[in-house]
Amino acid sequence: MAVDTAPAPALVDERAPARHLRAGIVYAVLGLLVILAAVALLGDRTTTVAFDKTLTDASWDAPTRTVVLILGVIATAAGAWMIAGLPQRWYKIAGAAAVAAVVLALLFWAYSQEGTVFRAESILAGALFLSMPYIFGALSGVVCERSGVINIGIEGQFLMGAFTGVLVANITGNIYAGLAGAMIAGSLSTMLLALLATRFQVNQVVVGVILNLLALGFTSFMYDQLKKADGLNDAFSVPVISWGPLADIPVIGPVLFQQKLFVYVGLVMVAVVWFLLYRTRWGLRTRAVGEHPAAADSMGVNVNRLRYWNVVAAGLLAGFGGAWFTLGNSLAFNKNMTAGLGFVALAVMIVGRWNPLGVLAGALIFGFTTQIARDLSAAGSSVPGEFLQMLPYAVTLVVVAGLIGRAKAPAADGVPYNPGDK
Amino acid sequence: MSDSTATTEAPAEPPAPDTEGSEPKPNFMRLFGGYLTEANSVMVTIYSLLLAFLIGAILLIVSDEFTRSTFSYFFSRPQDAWYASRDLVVESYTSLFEGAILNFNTLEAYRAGDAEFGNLLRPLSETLTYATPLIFTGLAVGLAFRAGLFNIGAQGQLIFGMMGALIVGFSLDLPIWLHLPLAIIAGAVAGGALGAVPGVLKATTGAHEVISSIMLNNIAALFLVWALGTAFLHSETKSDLVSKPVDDSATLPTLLSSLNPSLRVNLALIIGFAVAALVWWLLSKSTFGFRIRAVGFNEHAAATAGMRIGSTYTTTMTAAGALAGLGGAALALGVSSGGITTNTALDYGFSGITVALLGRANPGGIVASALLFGALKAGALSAQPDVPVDISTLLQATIVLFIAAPALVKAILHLRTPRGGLVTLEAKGW
Amino acid sequence: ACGDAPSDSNGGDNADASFTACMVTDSGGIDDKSFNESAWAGMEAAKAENDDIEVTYKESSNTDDYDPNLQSSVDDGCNFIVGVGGLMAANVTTAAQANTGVGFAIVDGTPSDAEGAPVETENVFSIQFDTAQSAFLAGYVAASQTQTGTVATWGGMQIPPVTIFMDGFAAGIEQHNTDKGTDVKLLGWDAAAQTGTFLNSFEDAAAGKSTSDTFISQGADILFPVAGPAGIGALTAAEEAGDAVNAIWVDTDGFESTDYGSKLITSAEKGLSNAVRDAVLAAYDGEAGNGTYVGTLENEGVSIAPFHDFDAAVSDETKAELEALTAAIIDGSLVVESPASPAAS
Amino acid sequence: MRLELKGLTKKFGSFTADDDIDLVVEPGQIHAVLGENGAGKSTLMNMLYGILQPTSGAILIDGEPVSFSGPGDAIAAGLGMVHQHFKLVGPFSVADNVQLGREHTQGMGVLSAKAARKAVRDVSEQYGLHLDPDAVCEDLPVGVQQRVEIVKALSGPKTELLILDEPTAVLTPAEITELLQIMRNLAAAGTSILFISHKLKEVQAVADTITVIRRGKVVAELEPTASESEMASAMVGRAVSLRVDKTDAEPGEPRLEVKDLTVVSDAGVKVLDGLELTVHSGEIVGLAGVEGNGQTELARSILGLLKPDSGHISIDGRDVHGRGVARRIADGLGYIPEDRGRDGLVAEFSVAENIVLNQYRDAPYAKGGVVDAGAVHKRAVDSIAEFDIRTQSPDESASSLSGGNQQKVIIAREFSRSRRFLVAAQPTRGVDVGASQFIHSRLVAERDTGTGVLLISSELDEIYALADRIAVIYNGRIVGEVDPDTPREVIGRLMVGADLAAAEPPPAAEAETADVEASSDTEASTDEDANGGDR
Ligand SMILES: Nc1ncnc2c1ncn2[C@@H]1O[C@H](COP(=O)(O)OP(=O)(O)OP(=O)(O)O)[C@@H](O)[C@H]1O
Ligand SMILES: Nc1ncnc2c1ncn2[C@@H]1O[C@H](COP(=O)(O)OP(=O)(O)OP(=O)(O)O)[C@@H](O)[C@H]1O
Ligand SMILES: [Mg+2]
Ligand SMILES: [Mg+2]
Repeated sequence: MAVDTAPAPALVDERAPARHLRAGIVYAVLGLLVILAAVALLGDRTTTVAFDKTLTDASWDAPTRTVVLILGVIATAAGAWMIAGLPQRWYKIAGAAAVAAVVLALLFWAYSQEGTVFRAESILAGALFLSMPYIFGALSGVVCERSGVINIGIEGQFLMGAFTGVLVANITGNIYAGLAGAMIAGSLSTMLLALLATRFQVNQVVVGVILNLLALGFTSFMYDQLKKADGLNDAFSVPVISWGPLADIPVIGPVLFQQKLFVYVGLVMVAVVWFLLYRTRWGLRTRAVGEHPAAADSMGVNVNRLRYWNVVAAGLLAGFGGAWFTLGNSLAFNKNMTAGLGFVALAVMIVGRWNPLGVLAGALIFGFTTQIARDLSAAGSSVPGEFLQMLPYAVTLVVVAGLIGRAKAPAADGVPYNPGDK
Repeated sequence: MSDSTATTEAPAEPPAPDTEGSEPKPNFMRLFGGYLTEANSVMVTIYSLLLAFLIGAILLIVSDEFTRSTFSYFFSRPQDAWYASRDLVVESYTSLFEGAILNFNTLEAYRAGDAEFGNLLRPLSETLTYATPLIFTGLAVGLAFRAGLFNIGAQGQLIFGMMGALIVGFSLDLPIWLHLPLAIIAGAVAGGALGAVPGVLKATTGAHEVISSIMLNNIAALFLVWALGTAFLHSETKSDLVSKPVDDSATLPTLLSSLNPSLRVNLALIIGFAVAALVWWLLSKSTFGFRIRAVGFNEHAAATAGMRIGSTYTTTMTAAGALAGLGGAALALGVSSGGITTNTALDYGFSGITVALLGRANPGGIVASALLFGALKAGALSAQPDVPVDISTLLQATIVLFIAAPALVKAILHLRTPRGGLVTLEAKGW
Repeated sequence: ACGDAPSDSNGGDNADASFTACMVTDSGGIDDKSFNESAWAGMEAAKAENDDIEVTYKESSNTDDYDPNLQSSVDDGCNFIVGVGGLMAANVTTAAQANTGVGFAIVDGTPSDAEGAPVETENVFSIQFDTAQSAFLAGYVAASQTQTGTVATWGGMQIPPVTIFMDGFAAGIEQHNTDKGTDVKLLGWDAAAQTGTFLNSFEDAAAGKSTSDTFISQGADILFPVAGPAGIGALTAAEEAGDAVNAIWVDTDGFESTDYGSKLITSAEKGLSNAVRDAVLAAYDGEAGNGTYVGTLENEGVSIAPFHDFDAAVSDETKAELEALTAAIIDGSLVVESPASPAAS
Repeated sequence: MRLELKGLTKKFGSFTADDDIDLVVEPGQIHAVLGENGAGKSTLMNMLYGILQPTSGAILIDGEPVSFSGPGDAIAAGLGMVHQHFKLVGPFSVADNVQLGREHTQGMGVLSAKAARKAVRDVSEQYGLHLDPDAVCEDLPVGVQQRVEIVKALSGPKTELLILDEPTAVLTPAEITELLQIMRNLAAAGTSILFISHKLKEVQAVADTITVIRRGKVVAELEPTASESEMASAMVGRAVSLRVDKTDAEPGEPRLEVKDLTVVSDAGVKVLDGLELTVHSGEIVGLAGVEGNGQTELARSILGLLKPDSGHISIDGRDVHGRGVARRIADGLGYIPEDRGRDGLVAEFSVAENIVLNQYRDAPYAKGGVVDAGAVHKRAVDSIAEFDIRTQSPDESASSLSGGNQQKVIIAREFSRSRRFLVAAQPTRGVDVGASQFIHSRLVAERDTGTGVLLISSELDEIYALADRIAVIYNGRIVGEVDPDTPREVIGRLMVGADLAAAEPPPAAEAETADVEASSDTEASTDEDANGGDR
């Protein structure tokens, strides 16, 4: 065994695989379209970027056409570089640059309309806050699916969390007790998934769909019951946490250091889940169980027990995310108030390729585009509101098709494990 | 997510002639009793329904203020609690039954000659009416399942189908034999067009069909809101957000309205049955179905055998979209022919997922579970407010839960494992 | 529903009552914090007033449920059936024509056929509201109270019962700008173009809140959400934004019906409950027939709620102007126009 | 450690995989277990290791009865196991795979990557098993993966009994030699070893005692001095011929021409690097090489599943560029995939459906887009008879067939239509003696009808038994084309990258390799490599 039979990797830097070529053409054409449109359609407009929270008077007027042209050139160049053939390791970066340039160009264009101002701080702070439910829901999904259990019931866990959060907060008069209640409710509802998936080996997608239905029926029913009693469904709000002088830093301050608890917990959880998954014994075993349960089993890991508790723990995250809808927004519970965002969280999980950092990116894309759409609509954009509301979905579609490509789920995701199976 | 066929959990036991021969001659009662205590698929379904109704009964009792109050003095007068509960449960389930299948009051009236025969059929007609779109969306999800695709986008496809059928339905001036088929086809085409998108994206870029179809659902719903506001679609006579009505020549004829005008069930039901039969034929008899099933079970082996995976994804998703689109056409040209609104589609597409899974992705099973869902919906609608709508939702969820989890039913009731093994929904990943 | 139980509290068919009034809701349940809930409150009020009236309801999940719900209400022996929502007009009309022995009412609509053409009936009572009038006053108040010179409105969905409020609100601001030479800007609704900001949801309060936050960041200091329960999002946004931002509620007096009374300058009320109650009581007396009721400032069917906590903030001058405007509207010298007004439909 | 099995029995439903097995492993003993595919060897080991629970019987360690509820208990008791079917988590690094279940932490459950890396290095240095701890397992060639498995088994805290279930199936001859030496060293140090292999020469070389299992029962205890044919007949229960009769080839016109074929993997590695190869009609060209050197990519490129980045492939004189898989199959390309479970069969389909899997659209099986079930059934009945496929009916699902019979289904699919060129990748992997004999003679018969055959096999025995010409692939290139009478060690050296000149036979063959590998050139393989598994 002295001879290492591993073929020496012959890295090829000189040639571009075919898919690079295709992507390159798409980006180059997009870039050219931006340039053409800018030349043909953009008149003498300016785009105003303002800092409304810290530097109330500061604003920056940029000549729209010039900026858009530059961005168009960047996108075209990135595309051309891909066509010409670029080293493998630059491929992702060039692609991201091209997409970012096109998106920024559109943004500059959109905000060049009369009367619209890009209020950097409000928009970014709002976007970060809006991405929170996706982060929690998708992280819950990541923990479940990394362990090999498909969790399509995030919507239901959101509802349970949203409902119970308010209820417990009202009963105890303490918002933190409410948050804990939300987490436990989320966890209780995933416990059913955990049990059915590990012990009874039921099709996990079916269980997820059923959980959503159960949660909807249960919370709606309980909501009607609670309405009869007074003071069980009053709004509670989590305080905004301001980090003293840090909060006064322009742009960064209002965006990062003057947010509600949810934002901090969300960002911390991304880091924590990432660390747990990739740097701890639990994470190693969890990923092994989701990827190749028989391998984990053969090394003495109790697959179904780990899956069970992971799914139960994931429910805590989704439940907390559910509390965002009520406690996070200072709202009382209302029937079906999660409005399908649990499914979006599911998509964010896949966009993020089952990785907490990817989830953060996906959630931010969603939060940002949602915020932009609302801001433009409020500013009286000439684009019909419905199309603006489509923005996050359309952007996700483009990002998924253009950048993310094939996302590979953990190999054993959704496959029940029977010890003794080969 | 590639498989949802019935599989046997334990290896099939080969015939064991020596034991069989020595057994005493089986008497019918023994066999029947054995059948009843065995977790075979018929009994599991029956027990699932019974268990679900039991849980539903508990929910009903808990939710009813008055009945609940009788429990507060349970120990002094337990009979109160018992009678109140019994009456509540019996009445609630009776009214669900009456709304879905047969109304006893009407039956009495009919016997007495006060009601026509048509009145008697109304609950059934409602059940079938609500089942109709579910047959289509269930097939849309089920067909994709067979190709290993999770079509979570039937909702959007149904919405597009609705719009396609509607536009042809009101904008053309044609004789009924041409107009109606064209409008129906337009629904299928529009739904198919939307369904094709996740298929094409998956085939070309590998984009996960679950993401793209969730996104398209939202886009389609918003698109409908916008479209309904445009002058082209918006009703000329009503200011509400409602579309123009389709022409009479594009309206699906009702089947039984000659008996009674309130019998709404229309031709779409028959089309649904026919399409289900067609899908069954396609899957089990055609080369296309052969390919779909092969790709769904094992895309690697299929590719090695020369089947084109990408184009199978694309065509299957297009076909699935077309099926959901037909569901949309059934709505737009049928019960909603007076004009569609933003929530005409309800959650027919999402329910289609449950219907398909419950029907084990087999056309026959899908039709059966669509009928069950239709009955639940019709019953729930007519039983309110005595049975709160949310209780009906819970009841539905519990029924599906038990049917989907035979192992659970078996464990709760301590049933025996049947000979061929437990029939269960095979769970597979994305 | 309770057999020999010694109580009739669970709302079923009361054996003692000789008159049953039934309500068929629009999509959204009877607890939608909006039309349906107000209408149901009216039904219950009628029952409270008259022991001999029993009330019940059927919820519709969409327009397809109207017919079966109306039909089963008829089958259940209802004496008077109230359909909520203009979309149900044709269905109610058809049902009324088929069941001449039963009384009907339609809220926010008039008897019409499937194509929307008016139909003469004997047994459909029509209940409508010119809420543009109350919203007009609300807009005038808003224009008088804004500090930033910018106010905002947004809707749940672009449908007449919503846009009529927004039209009236816009007209009220316009009136203030013309009369007082101010330059108050309205965000979220362009009455001329009939375009504006809509959530496309009546439930998503979180979206309502973030939309409101956006308006606040664009300088709006008075919010006028027309979106049922989703509108609560505007109130929480105002609460979080501090003293500078306030709101105006719709449909009911928000000071009473929401938890955010201290943030509400006033409300553009629509007297739906009273109108429904009166219709049921009239029907009991056999007097409903095919009458029509249009709620206006004149008959107090629509109104502007008291200022409550803001009573001191609103100047006497403004109060006097409001009274003058009310009088002008009542005597017809001032017409608040909206494409969605009952007269227009 | 002294291990004793008493009456160990395992039933799957009514099927008895292991029936009343008695077996004793003395401390420091290397105990080989032989048996046909499906004889119950792995099942037995899995019971020992706690993966399966015995239906009845007892396991005694040092005289004490033990009961393992899972592999964790077995590991704690001092057992280590190399599994026949790799138990490696693909996306994990080598270090992570090795430490799974007994992680190196720096407290609070936080992993210590350094300690894990060091542990791998230590063990691999101690035993001379070279491994990069940071390499990702799924990217490694199977031979290296096997090494990871061995290091895993040796890394237990106190491994006293090592179970090796076909550890040599995918190793190169040199690697096998080293592994056997390691086993001897371990045994000398007191470790007991249970060793399963189909390669009888290895068993002869290393075992202290041999137990033969047939149909779940112990049928013989042999001494390592027993001859190969003694062992084979004990396994099969009858005398077996280990030879394939074949005449000299009569090569005709080129049927496959591969020119300058280059394939770059997603990771940017050239897996095929300007490969050139020609196969003529009427000859079998054996492609020898250690797995993972581009064989898979070559086969997939020929079939059209993989788009080469450059180069040309001609089949039957026509450049197939732009022709899809279906077209190539229709034009007469036959293909026996190496991974039967993944690429060969749709397990849920019936035997009949699998037999027509790549012809389902052609007459007579389909007309106008409608499958003619009658024709399919008839074809299946015929094939089942002709190829002796043991199945209860053509409608039984392929998954319920044993591995050998599954392979016969694929053979039946490929061999009963007219064909110009055939790619046979690992055609007898996981197939028992009788069936592989059958497949070999069919391949030769196929050649004799004029078909060109490319035989890809990691089994040199198989190559020697069948090939008329041998091409050796290494690192995506053909590094040598030699005659079938070339000595094994030359090919062995070519397989690990030596060039042809350097690989030429030295005057005297090395003694050590010879003791394992000296063998007659035309003897059929008895070493069924069952890496592909039974299902
Ligand atoms: N997972 C399984 N479930 C049910 N039956 C199985 C399973 N695996 C194998 N069998 C059955 O067990 C029997 C023995 O299979 P085995 O693999 O031992 O066959 P074999 O004797 O090795 O045949 P061959 O010579 O073809 O390899 C077969 O009849 C097969 O159908
Ligand atoms: N989980 C299972 N369910 C049913 N049958 C099984 C199962 N596992 C193994 N078998 C059957 O038990 C028999 C023995 O299998 P085993 O894997 O022990 O064979 P083996 O001797 O290791 O063969 P090989 O040489 O191919 O590795 C086979 O017929 C196999 O099909
Ligand atoms: Mg076998
Ligand atoms: Mg084995």
